[in-house]
Amino acid sequence: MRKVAIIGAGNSKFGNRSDVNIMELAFEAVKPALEDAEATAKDVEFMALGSTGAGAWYAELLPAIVTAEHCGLTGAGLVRCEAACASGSAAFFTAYSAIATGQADIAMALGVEKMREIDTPTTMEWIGRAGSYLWEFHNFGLTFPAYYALYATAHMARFGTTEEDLALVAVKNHKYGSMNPLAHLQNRITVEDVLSSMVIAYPLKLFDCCPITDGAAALVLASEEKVKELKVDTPVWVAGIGYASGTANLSRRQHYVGLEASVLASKRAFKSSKIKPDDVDVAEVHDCFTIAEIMAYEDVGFCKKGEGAKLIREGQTEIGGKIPINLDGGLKAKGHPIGATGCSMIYELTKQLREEVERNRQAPMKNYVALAHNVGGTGHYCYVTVLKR
Amino acid sequence: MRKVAIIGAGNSKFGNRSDVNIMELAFEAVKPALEDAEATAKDVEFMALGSTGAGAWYAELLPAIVTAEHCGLTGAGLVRCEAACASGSAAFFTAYSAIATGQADIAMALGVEKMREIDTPTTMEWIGRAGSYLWEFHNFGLTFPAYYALYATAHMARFGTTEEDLALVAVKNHKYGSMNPLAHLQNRITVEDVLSSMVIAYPLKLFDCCPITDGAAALVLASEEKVKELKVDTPVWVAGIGYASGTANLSRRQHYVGLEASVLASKRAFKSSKIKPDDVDVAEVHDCFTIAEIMAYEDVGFCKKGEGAKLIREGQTEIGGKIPINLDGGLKAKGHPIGATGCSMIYELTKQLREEVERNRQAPMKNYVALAHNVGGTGHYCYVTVLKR
Amino acid sequence: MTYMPSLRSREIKIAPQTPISKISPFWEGLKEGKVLATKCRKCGKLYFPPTPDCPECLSSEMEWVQLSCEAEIETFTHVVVRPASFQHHKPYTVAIGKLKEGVKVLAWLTGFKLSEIKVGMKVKLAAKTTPEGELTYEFVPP
Amino acid sequence: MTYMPSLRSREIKIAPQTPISKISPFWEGLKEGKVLATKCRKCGKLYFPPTPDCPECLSSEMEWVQLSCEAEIETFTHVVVRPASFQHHKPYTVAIGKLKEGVKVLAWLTGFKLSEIKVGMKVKLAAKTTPEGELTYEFVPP
Ligand SMILES: [Zn+2]
Ligand SMILES: [Zn+2]
Repeated sequence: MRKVAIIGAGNSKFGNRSDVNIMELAFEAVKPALEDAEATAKDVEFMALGSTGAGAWYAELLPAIVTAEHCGLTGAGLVRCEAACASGSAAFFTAYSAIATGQADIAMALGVEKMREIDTPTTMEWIGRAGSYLWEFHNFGLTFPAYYALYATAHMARFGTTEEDLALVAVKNHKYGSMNPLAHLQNRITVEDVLSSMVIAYPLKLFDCCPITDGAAALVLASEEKVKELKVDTPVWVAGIGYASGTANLSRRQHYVGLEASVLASKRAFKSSKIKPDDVDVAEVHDCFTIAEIMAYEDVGFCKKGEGAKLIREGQTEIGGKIPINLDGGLKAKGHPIGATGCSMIYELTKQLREEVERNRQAPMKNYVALAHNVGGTGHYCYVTVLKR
Repeated sequence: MRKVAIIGAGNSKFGNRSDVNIMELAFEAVKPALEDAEATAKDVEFMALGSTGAGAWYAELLPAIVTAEHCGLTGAGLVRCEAACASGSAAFFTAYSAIATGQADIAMALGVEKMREIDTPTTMEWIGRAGSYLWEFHNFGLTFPAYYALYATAHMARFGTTEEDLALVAVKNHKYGSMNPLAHLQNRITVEDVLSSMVIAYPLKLFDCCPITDGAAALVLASEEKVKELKVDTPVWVAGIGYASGTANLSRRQHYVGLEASVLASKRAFKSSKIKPDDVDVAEVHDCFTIAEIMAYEDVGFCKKGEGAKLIREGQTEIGGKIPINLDGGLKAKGHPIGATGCSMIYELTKQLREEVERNRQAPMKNYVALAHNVGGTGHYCYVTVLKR
Repeated sequence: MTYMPSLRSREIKIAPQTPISKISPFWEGLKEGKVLATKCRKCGKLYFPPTPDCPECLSSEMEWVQLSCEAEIETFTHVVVRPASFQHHKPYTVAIGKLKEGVKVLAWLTGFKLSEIKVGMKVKLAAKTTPEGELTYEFVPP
Repeated sequence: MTYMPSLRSREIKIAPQTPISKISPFWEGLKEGKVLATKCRKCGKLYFPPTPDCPECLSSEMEWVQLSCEAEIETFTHVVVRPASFQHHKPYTVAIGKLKEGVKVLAWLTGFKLSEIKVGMKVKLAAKTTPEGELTYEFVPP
């Protein structure tokens, strides 16, 4: 297996992007990623695209094809990867593998999603179907916040996690979002704002939920030989990738206080990268809802099961704490364009490892190790990617 | 890069499968594939699924997740791969890569599609959108037969290929389909049947078109170490995979007498496998429409550009000819469950290489080399997989 | 927000017909007021949702068994913001309950005020036919 | 065929609004009877369909240019079996024509009997407003 590095990264402005179609939005990530890599579109031999809304949230049915045409990538091997909200990480894994096997020297992972071309109830309908349509949506109308709310209720009952604890996650992520010019939500909020926001699915309220966001992110990957040949200054190496899955039906899960797929994928990522949770300088974890971030702390191994709330209460996941998390604002404030999120997490970590982010949200680097934890669905998929400069 | 072999293969009955849902259909391929490999579901560390109809042609939005739960694969890393009609080959490539890089020892590629849970005009609508929705469907209502019909018209005008030549492809593929108990269409037909069938999109008629089919196919892949450890009798090795893409808009193509993506993907596959077209004992080529098979002969390199019609006229692509092609009936008669096709092609070639198919449709083996050519959309994607026993 | 020009795509309506041949006894059971699960004849494992194929041992020799309906709530939520096809419903409560046979069921929970619902609470699982004639099942007070 | 029991899924209607801000001059042009393409100011390449970003050199400095409308048919088909949203149309002919500027256009071809249409034939590209008020373009006799 060959070593693989990220040599270029680009990220569009996240938000309500009704000014651009899916191809134009992708271009806003692809162009800066190629420029960052000092490569051209023609250098890309393989491109894996993460997107889930094709044909439904936006009209184009073959997003890999139309974005490739728009960005000059036609000719390259193409595939669209779907792992629900972890599609971007799955695309990254696929592009990574194409290089690691020696089949390509330069590849791209592109995540792109348009979520605001249809109305919100229809979006809720689509996302609610992501699990077991037949047994958990058809008769019961579960929504995405509701699936996570089931976890929140159980976590609160078992460990005494409170609605205030959940709110603290939103407050932290909005704080960092306000420092990130790419973020969808850039307003700072208080615990009171969260607690007084409308209930979406008890116990989760509006400000416990990520917004509905359009966005794109792209990464250019290269083999070690290519990194040397191109004399890349600051390659960011892929140290290891872990993956796992959980049952479609939540009723088939063992418990509701954590995601088994996260635990398993994290273990595999740490094993393959020979890195421990303590070595990580900065992490992105999947905070589609506030409870998701608390569970991620525990499932990835930044604390013991049940101690996630303590971590956020003590400020250990802010800059200066034990492990700074979601310094780009996270899904909660940066936004969560489903298929783009995995690539955007890795974009952020690449910039963090290169110490190129806005100064007030730059994590201090000791080992130059970063971790991205990306969940698809409600623990249906999980991909964990470990990077090292 | 580690060597990878196919150690198990399964294929459901193809046809109108209104007796099973997507999970149950997948099970009909997964179970025999695992049994063939003498492996259990728990041995599978990674599974890539090819399917394109999720949420649209069938209600389940996360087919990788629901089929994994149904087949006992939960826990494995999962991803759904979309490359339109080449999704199965893209899934195969992804599962292959997971092993080649050393990240998994046993992986599965599963292709599954339900296409008959919605009405035919809606299916035509969905598939017609696979290209450039904005510029070629929205105002102009192109259908999938129509896209290929544009190629047929140009090929006929340029090379004198006739409607009778196209019909010969259908006649051949129905002949072999009639010998394949898994095939959707098992009736033999004549040139006259084809010519007198109703026009779908001039010059293509009903019998020039593949049927709308439900089906699933699964392959178990393993590393060389694992093949030895399991003492697999007849491993079928992956000799090389080539991939390429074409423009979304047909109006951006150079010509309409062949698919550039097929040419490029084939070249890459031959290069990486160090095999020449002449070495191939048996092939599966993408015959969604009769013209597609003729162009494939030329684009893959079994004959020169413009000589495809000659090849079928002379019977060179039947058993006993230069290069027997689509001995399972092809997409035309076996059927074309979009996301399953790539895996089903490789299923057939695995059985051919192991000399396990029905005697009257077994290709004679000289070099024990086989090739699968799988196009996505109208030359939007192409994957070419070379296998060697 | 400024007006952004856009092109409305051609509308598609989708409503796939999911085959239920292999699990039709489940719906027959609901009609008779029973909630059924499947049990693998080979390895003995009990499944809800019912499945015709055993994920554990890949056998397709299953038998249908009626569930006891005595359940304990493991978790719940109250869905206020609803998807498009549930817009006509009032907000609803969804719970996951563990039956004494060991399997879990996800369904609506009715007959309680939200403030009364607690994790660990005993409830009853009941088959139901909706006013619109649809077959379903729900948790209700014991 | 025997009857197979099935469950009809909840219907979803989809019709995304595709933003066209960056290519709105194209539709403005159609209104004025012009078919416009974009040309890259940096590398000079001409694009149809028009695009705000150059796939060749990745520049977004594009200018709008009017096409001559003189075209030669490269290929064509006649669509008899139509998709759901075109059911109300009669069968239609689609052609790809190459304009003298070198770009190609895919559009409906009207004003000919099917038997009259030949590859290599000269046609005219024309902007059009449909009876329903939709902006489009088509190939017509020269
Ligand atoms: Zn069993
Ligand atoms: Zn240019």
